[in-house]
Amino acid sequence: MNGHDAPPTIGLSTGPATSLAYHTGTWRTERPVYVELAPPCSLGCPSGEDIRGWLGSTQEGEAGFEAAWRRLVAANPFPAVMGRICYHPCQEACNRAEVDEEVGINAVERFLGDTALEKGWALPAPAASSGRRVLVVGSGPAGLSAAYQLRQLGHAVTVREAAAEPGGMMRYGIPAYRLPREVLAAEIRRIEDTGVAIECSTPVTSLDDAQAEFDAVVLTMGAGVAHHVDIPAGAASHIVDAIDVLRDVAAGNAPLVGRRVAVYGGGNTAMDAARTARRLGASDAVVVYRRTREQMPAHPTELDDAVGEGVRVQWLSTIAAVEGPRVTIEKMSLDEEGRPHGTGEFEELDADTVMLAVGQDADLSLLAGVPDVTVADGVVAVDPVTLMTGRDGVFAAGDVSPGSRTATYAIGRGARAARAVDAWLAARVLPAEPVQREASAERLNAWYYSDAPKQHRAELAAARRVTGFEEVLTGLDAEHAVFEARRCMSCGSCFECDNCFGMCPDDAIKKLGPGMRYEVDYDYCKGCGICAAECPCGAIDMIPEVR
Amino acid sequence: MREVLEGSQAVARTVARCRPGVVCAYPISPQTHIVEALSAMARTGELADCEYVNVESEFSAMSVSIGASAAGSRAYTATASQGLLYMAEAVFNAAGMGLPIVMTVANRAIGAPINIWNDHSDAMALRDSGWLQLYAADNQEAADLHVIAFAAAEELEIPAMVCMDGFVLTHATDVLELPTAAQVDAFLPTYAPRQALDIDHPTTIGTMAGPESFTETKYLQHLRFLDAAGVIAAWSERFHEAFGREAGGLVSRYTADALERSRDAAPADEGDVTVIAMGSVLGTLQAALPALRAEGVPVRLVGIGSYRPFPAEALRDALGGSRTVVVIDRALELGSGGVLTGDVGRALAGTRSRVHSVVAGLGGRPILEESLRGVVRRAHAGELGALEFLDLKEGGVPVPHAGATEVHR
Amino acid sequence: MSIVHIPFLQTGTLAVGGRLLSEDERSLQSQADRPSSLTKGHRACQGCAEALAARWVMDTAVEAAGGRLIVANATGCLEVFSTLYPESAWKPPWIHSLFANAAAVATGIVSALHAQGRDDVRVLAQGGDGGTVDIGLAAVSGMFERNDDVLYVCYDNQGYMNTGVQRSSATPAAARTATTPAVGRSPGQAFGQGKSMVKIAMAHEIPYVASATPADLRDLEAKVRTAMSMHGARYLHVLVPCPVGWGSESSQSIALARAAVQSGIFPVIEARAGELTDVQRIRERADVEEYLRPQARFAHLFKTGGEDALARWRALAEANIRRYGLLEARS
Amino acid sequence: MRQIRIHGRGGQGVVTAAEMLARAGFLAGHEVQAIPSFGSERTGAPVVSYCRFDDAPLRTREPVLVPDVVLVQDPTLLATGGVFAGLAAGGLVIVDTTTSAVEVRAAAGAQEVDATVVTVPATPITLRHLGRPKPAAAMLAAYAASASDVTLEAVKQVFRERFPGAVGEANAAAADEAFAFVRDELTGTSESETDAAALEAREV
Repeated sequence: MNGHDAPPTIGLSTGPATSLAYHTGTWRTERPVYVELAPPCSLGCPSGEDIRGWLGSTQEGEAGFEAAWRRLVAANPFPAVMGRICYHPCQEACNRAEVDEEVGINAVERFLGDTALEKGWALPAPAASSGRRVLVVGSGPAGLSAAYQLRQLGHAVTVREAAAEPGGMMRYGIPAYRLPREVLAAEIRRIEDTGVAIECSTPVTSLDDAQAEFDAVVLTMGAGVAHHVDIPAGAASHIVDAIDVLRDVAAGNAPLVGRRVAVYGGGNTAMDAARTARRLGASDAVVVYRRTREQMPAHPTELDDAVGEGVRVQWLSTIAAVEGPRVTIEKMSLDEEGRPHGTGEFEELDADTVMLAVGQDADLSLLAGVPDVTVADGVVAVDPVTLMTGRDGVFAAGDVSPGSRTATYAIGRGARAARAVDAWLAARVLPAEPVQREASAERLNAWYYSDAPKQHRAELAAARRVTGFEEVLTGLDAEHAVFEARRCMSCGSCFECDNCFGMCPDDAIKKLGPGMRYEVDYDYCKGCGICAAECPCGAIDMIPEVR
Repeated sequence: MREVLEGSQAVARTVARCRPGVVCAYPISPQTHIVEALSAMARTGELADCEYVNVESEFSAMSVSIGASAAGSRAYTATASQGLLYMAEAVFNAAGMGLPIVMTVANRAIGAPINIWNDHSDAMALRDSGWLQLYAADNQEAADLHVIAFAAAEELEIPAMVCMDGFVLTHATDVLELPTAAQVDAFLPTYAPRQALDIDHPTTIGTMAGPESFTETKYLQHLRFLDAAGVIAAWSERFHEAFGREAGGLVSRYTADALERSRDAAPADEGDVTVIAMGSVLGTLQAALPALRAEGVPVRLVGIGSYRPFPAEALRDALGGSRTVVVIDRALELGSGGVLTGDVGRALAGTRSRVHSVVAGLGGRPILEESLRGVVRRAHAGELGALEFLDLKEGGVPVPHAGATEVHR
Repeated sequence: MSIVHIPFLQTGTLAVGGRLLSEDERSLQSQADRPSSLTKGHRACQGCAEALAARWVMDTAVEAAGGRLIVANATGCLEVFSTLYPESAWKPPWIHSLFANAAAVATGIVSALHAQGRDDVRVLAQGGDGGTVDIGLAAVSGMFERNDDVLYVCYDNQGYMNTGVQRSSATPAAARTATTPAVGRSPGQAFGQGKSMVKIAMAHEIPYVASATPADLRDLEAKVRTAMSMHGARYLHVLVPCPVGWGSESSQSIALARAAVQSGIFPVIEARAGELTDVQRIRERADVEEYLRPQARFAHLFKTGGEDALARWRALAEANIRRYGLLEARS
Repeated sequence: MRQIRIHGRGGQGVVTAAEMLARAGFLAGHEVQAIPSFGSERTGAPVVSYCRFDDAPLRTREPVLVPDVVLVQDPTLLATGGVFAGLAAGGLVIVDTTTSAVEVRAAAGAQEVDATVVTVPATPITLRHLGRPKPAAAMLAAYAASASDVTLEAVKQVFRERFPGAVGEANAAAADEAFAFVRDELTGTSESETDAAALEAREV
């Protein structure tokens, strides 16, 4: 080697970015892995909506609305309806409550539902015909959900409804001031447009006949029969079932209830009945409930709305007797376990009508004399996975079967029944619902979410409040709906905030482009965990390297 | 044009004619007149396209020079003594990075005790810093050496110190002939660094070298340093051709009779007493020694022009086997002897020369002609010890007699 | 702050990016084609905030300079982990000379460019707290007072981490280091020592002084851009948590920077010509404990006898909050 | 070779005097060398500088040990000793003073030294012309008047070159007056120790 000709830079200088030759990934003992976890909203949604997904599409604004709606109706064909009447357990579960307050999921759902109706968006076209025919008995939320999903799967579906109009409890149990009839009708019509045949005033009276005509039958007759309690009552007493009143009102036959109405019960039906009584001319509507506010089964917003309309509630009270317009009330007290007991102390209440809203029973008349369909606890017993009754090819969902008696639950079970029927028709085994890992609040890094301008949030809250009152009839406008959707933290699912990409000290995250998310460059990732710690939505796990 | 000039002015003007891009310095005696002059020229525009940077320390002066040189500009600085030591870390660094900075060292003693006068302790302390060290015998050579220093340093990509005796040269006024701007432009190639901080060709300069590459890095630097001797000699030769006068080179030879400097002077003979020296004492030796020849003392004189790289081969050639060698040394290696003597001894290892070390002129002690003659006489008589201190005041420090000492207080 | 506040789009200004952002609202670090001036393959420790902040700073400066930036780097972790021969993790022209001289080397580069008539190339110098606040202070101060056209960036990890975690004059009170062990009557670094490089820089009345942390990328990018829009001496002081030196989890480097700011311990400020011109207000007030507890160097504060030191830390935070108005509403 | 030593105090321009003398000598055709006092002298401290003229290039860097000429810019230095030290036999001593050569010898304790002493009130003359106590030009003019190896014109020229404009002219005027004063002194119109003939003999 000639020193004069040797590069003067040996050991001193080198080319740029030559460090790429050194793979620091060998330093790693833990590796970051992108995960997709179930958000609490979806886990809490009985309808099984991909809430995070459709909120995500909504976030994109106008351009994303239809995609959002399509993601929504994949699980629930009634977004406009449910956007009004759902008690939104999703929001109770929402992790954002830990940051400020939960995302107004229900309001956005209604916005999407209304937007779809306004734009006339059609439900997806069904799959190719399977050649199989399925009967759905009853056209409530469970029935129509099952019918919709079965039709989507390519089956010919007929819905038979005993009542004159379809909708079940959505039509006959929920007053129009909460759910305008044209909204319900439009969403049902849209299901019919996919090819579902709905035959009203057509009670099904024989399961054998039905099975002879159809390849499978789904029972969704609901629980429209009022439960009765024994109350000593005089002949002149005017005692009616609340559910009948609601049904009559819905059918256009408003009954006379008088000036003073007492409603016995503490559920949502009791609230609807009391509010309906007010609308039927009662100046004094009193809810008599055995327990306390905290124990009341009615949704708190329902109670608030009722009280807001002048309904009074007598807590810790039972109706002991009714004699003409005179109602005898016994005061109750709670024991240590929270059960009410009579105190022997009585008072009187004047009521022209007493409405009983102490619960509803399943309509099981079809099953009389069908021994292989078991009834337990007043409902049809089903296999918990397949929802099939004791009789082959006969399934049940909704209020007639076990479980929560809410529309959202009914929609979810209807859809589940549809998948079960589809599997059964194809002689497939329906897998159990997968157990999903939850994106719990402690996985999140909330710091990144609280940058919303405060005045914007205040405006939004005001806009959201009025959505509870059908009287006002104001939903979110597009701007507010988008803003609200953007409050979604996308728990457990990467939403491409770029934190991992930007905050990697080792430049070891590749950004793959819009919608493509990221990829860890394991050649260089040292496994420090900053990406996981700073991921706002908890979508990165650090897992031990196994070498 | 022959003119009367202070050494510092001569150096400053010559440096300016080498067209440095950046001059950066921190004042320290006896370097000040050089940088004062350069700062003035930068202000007046006489030194065009040049940034003169005032800094807060010698360490920063060298660091600014490093940055400037790495960015592709010809960089110059000047210092002395404590200032050289204060910048020492950066001095080594500049050499390690191969940045051909040129620095004037106005040689001065190192404290304590603090002493502002001339000797070679400062530059000697940094003899292994990886810089070329070129020593000026007089102010003419001090000026000329800067042109050679830029040329050699840039060809080698090794920085160069031009060492000139503080005060004795820097503050002395002589009749000089400076290279003109046109002459320098014709002589000195444009600075074209092989590596620089270039946005169009980005490089990383100043990496860390681990045990697996450090030895090789140093070995290559060593090979380049070996090449340096030839490059220095070649530039001196070119200078002689271009300007018609002696400057630079590895060693300076002097004629046998009048002790006039001449590259053509014959080597010494075995029987000669040869005095080896470096810096301005060579002039005093030129003046002092001819009288000895009249006395019959066969004295010869050899100057060291390049201390780093040390010109062992050229020195042996000039000595021609001279048996008695006297090194007039301007720096002391405590417990050992003259610093230059060590290098001479290593160069003459295995020869039959006997090397005497005479430590002279520490801290500005005037080197008197008669004292030098005495040393040579005694060497010739075989009475000179291996190590002696010129004009050492045995038994303490008496009050010096007026006029013969530095008593200018 | 000069920071651009973007509309709330699921996340706001505090995340690196977001798929909903328009092109002009994106941080540089969110861009797939960012310069990555300090690229992969460097040998910084896991979770090194200095490596991260250096890329952020450098990328922004490179972009602001139109790709024409030269960098001078002091000795220290940043230099060692990025340039072990024959590898370099740097993309711009980059030079390392010594520990104490990055500012002076940068001055040399600037001077050379000026002499060459190049006004299209910008110069950045950088170092750790040791190279800036301690050993390099003279050169930094000299560069400041001459108002040389250099952006100097100090990555402050509060100690000599490169050499094994010894105390520097940027080490905070009570912190345990290898030379301020947590033993004796006042364990760790003594209270009342250390200096504020930000205030020192401001005292030079240079055109621009700012502090920042890796807990706020957009603020940091905005400050680098602001600095790069100006000429003369500019100083940016970036707090960079060091998992090794601080005894913290490698994943917590950004969280600790956040806690330092939100507790009031590290004021994030901007100053021009010596005048304080802006202060980043505390957004979600944190107790100093949130900052201190995850760091092993402060473990003794949470044992018996540490109460007094903890109280003094709270007082330090309170003093900053008062002095800089960190809790005042933005005007 | 002619060797000159200049005594003065820091601030009086002793270094300048040596350099200007060298320049003037160069104009007179000599090889020249000026070596200033080295060091950190502060204003008021005693300072010396040296100058050499020769026909051949000057090589030595030895301080002037045996001066042919001594210039003393401040008479108060006489008493500190050393002014006459090493003076070559028959040397010339020029003292900036308003007193006489006799008094100068007495002050220096050099009554018996083989030397020619010339006195010149260089500082008063310079103060009149320049307004500042920088008597170098007047002293060099006194030297020019006392010896033939530099000329008054050369002295005036080097000061005019170094200090263009009024300062140069003031120095030249002071030089003229000092030159005239010394010439008067040497030709017997004022007190003198020697005569022009003696000085001619000392020419280099």
